[in-house]
Amino acid sequence: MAQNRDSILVVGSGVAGLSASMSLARQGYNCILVEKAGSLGGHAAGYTCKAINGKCQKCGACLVDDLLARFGDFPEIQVFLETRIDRIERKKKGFTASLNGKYGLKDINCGAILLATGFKPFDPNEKSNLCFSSIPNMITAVELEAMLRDKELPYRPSDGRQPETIAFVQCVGSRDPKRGHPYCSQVCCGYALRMAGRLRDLAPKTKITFFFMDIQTFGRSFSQRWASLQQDFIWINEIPGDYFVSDGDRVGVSVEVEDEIVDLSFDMMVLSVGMTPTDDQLTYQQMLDLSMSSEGFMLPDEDRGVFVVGSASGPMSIEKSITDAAGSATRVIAYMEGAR
Amino acid sequence: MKYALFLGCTIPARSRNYEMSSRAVAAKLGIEFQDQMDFCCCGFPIKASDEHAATLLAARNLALAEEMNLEICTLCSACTAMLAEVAHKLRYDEGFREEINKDLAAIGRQVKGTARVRHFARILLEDIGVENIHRSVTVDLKGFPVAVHYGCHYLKPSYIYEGGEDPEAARSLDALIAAAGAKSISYIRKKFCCGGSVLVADEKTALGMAKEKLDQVQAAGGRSMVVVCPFCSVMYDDNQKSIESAFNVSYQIPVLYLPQVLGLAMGMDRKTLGLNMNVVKTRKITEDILGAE
Amino acid sequence: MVDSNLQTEDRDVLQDLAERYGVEGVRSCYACGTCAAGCPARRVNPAYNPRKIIRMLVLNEAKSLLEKDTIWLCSSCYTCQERCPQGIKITDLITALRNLAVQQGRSPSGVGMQANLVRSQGRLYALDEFDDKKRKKAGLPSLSPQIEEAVRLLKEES
Amino acid sequence: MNLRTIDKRVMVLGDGETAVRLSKALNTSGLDSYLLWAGGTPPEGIPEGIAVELSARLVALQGQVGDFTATILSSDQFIRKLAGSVMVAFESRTEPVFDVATAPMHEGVATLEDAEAILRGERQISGDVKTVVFLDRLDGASTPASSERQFNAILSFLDRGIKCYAIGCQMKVASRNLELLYGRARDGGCVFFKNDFLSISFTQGRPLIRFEDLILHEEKEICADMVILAENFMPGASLPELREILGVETDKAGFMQADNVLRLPLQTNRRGVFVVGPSRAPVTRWDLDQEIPAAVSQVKELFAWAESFPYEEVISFDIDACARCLTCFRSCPHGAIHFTNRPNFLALACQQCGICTAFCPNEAIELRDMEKDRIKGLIANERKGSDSAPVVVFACEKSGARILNSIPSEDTLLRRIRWIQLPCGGTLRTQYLLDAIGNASEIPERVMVLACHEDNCRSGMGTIKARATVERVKSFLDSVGWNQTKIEFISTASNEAERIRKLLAAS
Repeated sequence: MAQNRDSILVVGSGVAGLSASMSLARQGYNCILVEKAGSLGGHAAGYTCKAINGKCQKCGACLVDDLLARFGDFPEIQVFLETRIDRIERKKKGFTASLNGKYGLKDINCGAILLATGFKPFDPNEKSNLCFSSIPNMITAVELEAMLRDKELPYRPSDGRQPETIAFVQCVGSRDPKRGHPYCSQVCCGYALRMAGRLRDLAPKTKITFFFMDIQTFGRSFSQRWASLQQDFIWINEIPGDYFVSDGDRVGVSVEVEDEIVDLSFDMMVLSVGMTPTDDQLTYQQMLDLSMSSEGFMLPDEDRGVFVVGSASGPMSIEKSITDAAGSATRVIAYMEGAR
Repeated sequence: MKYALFLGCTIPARSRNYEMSSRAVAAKLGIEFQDQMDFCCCGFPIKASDEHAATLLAARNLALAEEMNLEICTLCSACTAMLAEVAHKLRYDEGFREEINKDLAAIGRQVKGTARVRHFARILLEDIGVENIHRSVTVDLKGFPVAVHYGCHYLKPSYIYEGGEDPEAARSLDALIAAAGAKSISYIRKKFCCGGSVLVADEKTALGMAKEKLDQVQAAGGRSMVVVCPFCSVMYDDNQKSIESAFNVSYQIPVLYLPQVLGLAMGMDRKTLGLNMNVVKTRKITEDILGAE
Repeated sequence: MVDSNLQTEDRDVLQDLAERYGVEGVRSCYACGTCAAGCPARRVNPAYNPRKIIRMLVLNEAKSLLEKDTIWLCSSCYTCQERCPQGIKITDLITALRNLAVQQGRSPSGVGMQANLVRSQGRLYALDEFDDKKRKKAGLPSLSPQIEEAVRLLKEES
Repeated sequence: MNLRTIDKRVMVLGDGETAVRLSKALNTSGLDSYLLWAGGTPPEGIPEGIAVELSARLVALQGQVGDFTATILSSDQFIRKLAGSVMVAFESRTEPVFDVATAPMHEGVATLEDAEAILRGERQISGDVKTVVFLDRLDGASTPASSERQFNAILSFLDRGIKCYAIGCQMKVASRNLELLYGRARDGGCVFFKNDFLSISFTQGRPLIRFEDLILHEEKEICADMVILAENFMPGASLPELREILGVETDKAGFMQADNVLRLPLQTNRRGVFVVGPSRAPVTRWDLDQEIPAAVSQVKELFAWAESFPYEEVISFDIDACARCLTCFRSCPHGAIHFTNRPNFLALACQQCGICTAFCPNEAIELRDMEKDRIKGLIANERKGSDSAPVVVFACEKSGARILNSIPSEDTLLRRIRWIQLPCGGTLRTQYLLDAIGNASEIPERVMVLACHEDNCRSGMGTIKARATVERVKSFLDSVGWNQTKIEFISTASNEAERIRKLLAAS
């Protein structure tokens, strides 16, 4: 039944791209899934499980494995790995996209385009007062994810030692209109709190401090858990100003606490980096004549067959990306039916 | 390479060592300074009480530079920021330019908005280059440990300095110091302000701010400080004794102007560089580097 | 009846600052604390705190802010302004507040003295003969003792 | 391919905007929907072609996806309706957050809902209102959904030239454009205070709020014309009853989707029963805009799946061994066992977790490919000499098995283990563990059960069941003095390969 219809081009194979293409395939549409990396799964494939003492914390990271496990069953989805899109041309009906990658050059026709190009974790070098590149034991939360996933314990880049005191700094690159990020990234409080819980589970003596503005809801049982979280960790409702190397290899900060400026230092510091537009965004905006949302992400042009799904459209959790992907499938199909 | 040298108020009266060493180093590197007797105060000292008046003074200086058809080279960071800020506004804000020109008309001048302002250190780095400076070095400073102090207005507010460097990760002075063969040490609070601007309102706070930095320089093993602004020099050099007695500490850290260090590396003598005018004695440094004269 | 201790102003100073000095967006402060944490003056003297200054403006307490004289403790280093995620021009704001204070006759004596010197001679320090002699000795060119044209410019202005 | 004929009508349950929008979206996408409307007057904006039952209440739901039979009490009459899917789309209930509201309500105190009614012009403000104070939760646990309502109300009040203050503990802005909305409220002149403590009194008939400004560290007080209390989103009033009728799990707060990521986005434990919008969780406008079309996709995908589902049964049932004890009916997490005078297994509802097979006291139920004998064979599967594996692993296909499957076949680790994949940890039977110890050619050093982390079981209770089975066997073995084999229960997830490798290598 699918043969007579145009295919749908899905760009990006993270949670949103995988979910959207499967949703479309299940509803009888052929998809061409293009991924620039060498494997499917996007960012989430690199995240750690955040269960604490055998209890799931609903981070959703393992959902990408679940999606990948089910992904094998779809002949309707044609996958191009290590492939980029050089050009997209609008035709009288649909589009022609020029693919360039592992399988050489190839022009494909499609009836609609779903951009699921995801996000870029905020690069802390952009916020230079963090002195990210000159402080060895300051890492991003993305790096911590990989550490926990691959090594199960945190270690200090400078000497491989396990840190006894760790500080998380929230809102790094989020809620930052000056740098073009006038939004809460929605996921950072969730992943930071969950990873902090996991760290304490793995190494109970670890002392963890949070620098934060407002803790954003994560998960539904937040109201029940907030009280105990306040006892588990040290909470400083401030964002530090200066960041520096202290005592040779520790991370020092100057911060206002109780109406006084103090210097605090930690074995390791984790920056809870937010979600920002990908480097490719501008290319796609130009290729498809798309405008930008007030939060700085791509806006779709659904009347003309271009859809933006998942975190390519703005910060979004794994959970919301899956919902968004399903919702987009409905809109894409409505468009395809209308165009037919 | 010719620039209109803007000395401002403080340097010609109180920091002749800075002026002497700058002129000497500039001459050595083939930089020609055109003096302009009619430059007035940059405007900075009056900005706090009347920003418009300050702006007018800056604009008048810029008008003179435009007439000379030369870029302004500043030595004082406060002058740099004051002039650059107004130059920036004049260049991009037409309404502002018209308004200023109305006032300037009273003295028969006008600005086009083409004036450019750069600090001497930046000219050294950008127009002469680290390589050329290094080539002029004749005396081995043997990696003498120096604590570089950028100060504030040399870098900030960053938006007025087009193509300037990131104030949170400034490298220019470190690069110049390295080119001279000295070693720029790293120390905590390197980005902190000297406190000079607070002196007029609250001496204790101002001295406390300078102390913060001297403490860190001392802790990090800095044997001298290098500055590019007479106000910073006032705080660290002229006031070092006051800080020592007010807070019961002891530093005796010589504070040199950047061109003084460069001049030493280029083989210039103490007199040429005005090193005897620095308040904290610099003799020990020059002996260490040059041997007893 | 006074509605609250939050409303002490008849005039909206924030609007004034925006119109006359172009300092906008003060209300957008969400009090993250970055400004105060990195402030070198605040570290030494807790009486000064850029976040509190913004807070007082947001709470419409400009009057008591100007009375407190703490605005004069800012060293104009721009650290806060460079770092503020909301892009509030904090240092420029302080300058504007200082101008307002001066108009109300409130400023440290040195500030007025500096301004008067500049207004009367076009420079902060008049270069008298004594200076000139010293400059000559150091091989430096002599400069005009004062700049009449600048004096005239500021007279016309005020 | 055999295609089933399934009923593709969608029954939407609701009492407000969500249900109306959802019905329309389903219709636009070519699905028949009808609305069980809780109210007595028909909703506005329902297009022709969507049937609406007024004053309707679901009292029973039988069957499975593509073939549900609903018993409905509609305007005092029982009616039966058929549907292929059921979507719960009630609005949430709101509850003021402060005690002061339940005390004799002062006329200067209103709830956010009251304030919204005033703004819509449905209610009059008494007197001249110049200053209002919004009070949010002070325990830090408010939601983006409630922030959104509060910001919108603030903006409307500001538009009317009313001075606004807002006091709360944590400002929740984790939703699309919410930070920008918060910024507009601030820029528009609303002053926000953060605190977890305040006091309200009434002077000269007006509310007076006292608290500390935590930035200035000064005591502040505001005498307002009106105090507006934020409201918590609570599960809709009909949900507790509906939960029993539908047999679906709820989260801790009672919202009708268990906090289980494997149910995302809108599914429940009962296949074909969906939950959308404020019945599922507190949602912002953006969330709802995502969920409505997502619901359409989800149900269409499910129908397509159901149509192509093969006729063969996956459960085999030995009626002679059945004691009619109802254990299977009670233990099925998916509502897939319908009990008349014997259990009937609903093939389309069954998610093949095998929990019923493990619970059945008479071992009357078998899951295809998981028959006892087959598993016993796998356990006993003899290997010769040094190839004999010292570790036997039972691994759930969602977690442990995914890790084991990802180990390359040349890895020497695999030589040390023999493993059996389970469709769910809950399938584990006591007998399997005993067989692993007793019937193997050589007694293994360790027997490990790798199931999903608690609360991450697709079937809700599989992990708990597996853990209990392991504990029971362990205590039994302790009582008989067997200590030659270490038996462990380990919970894990598919992305914990490193941890599981370490555990396996440690033996």
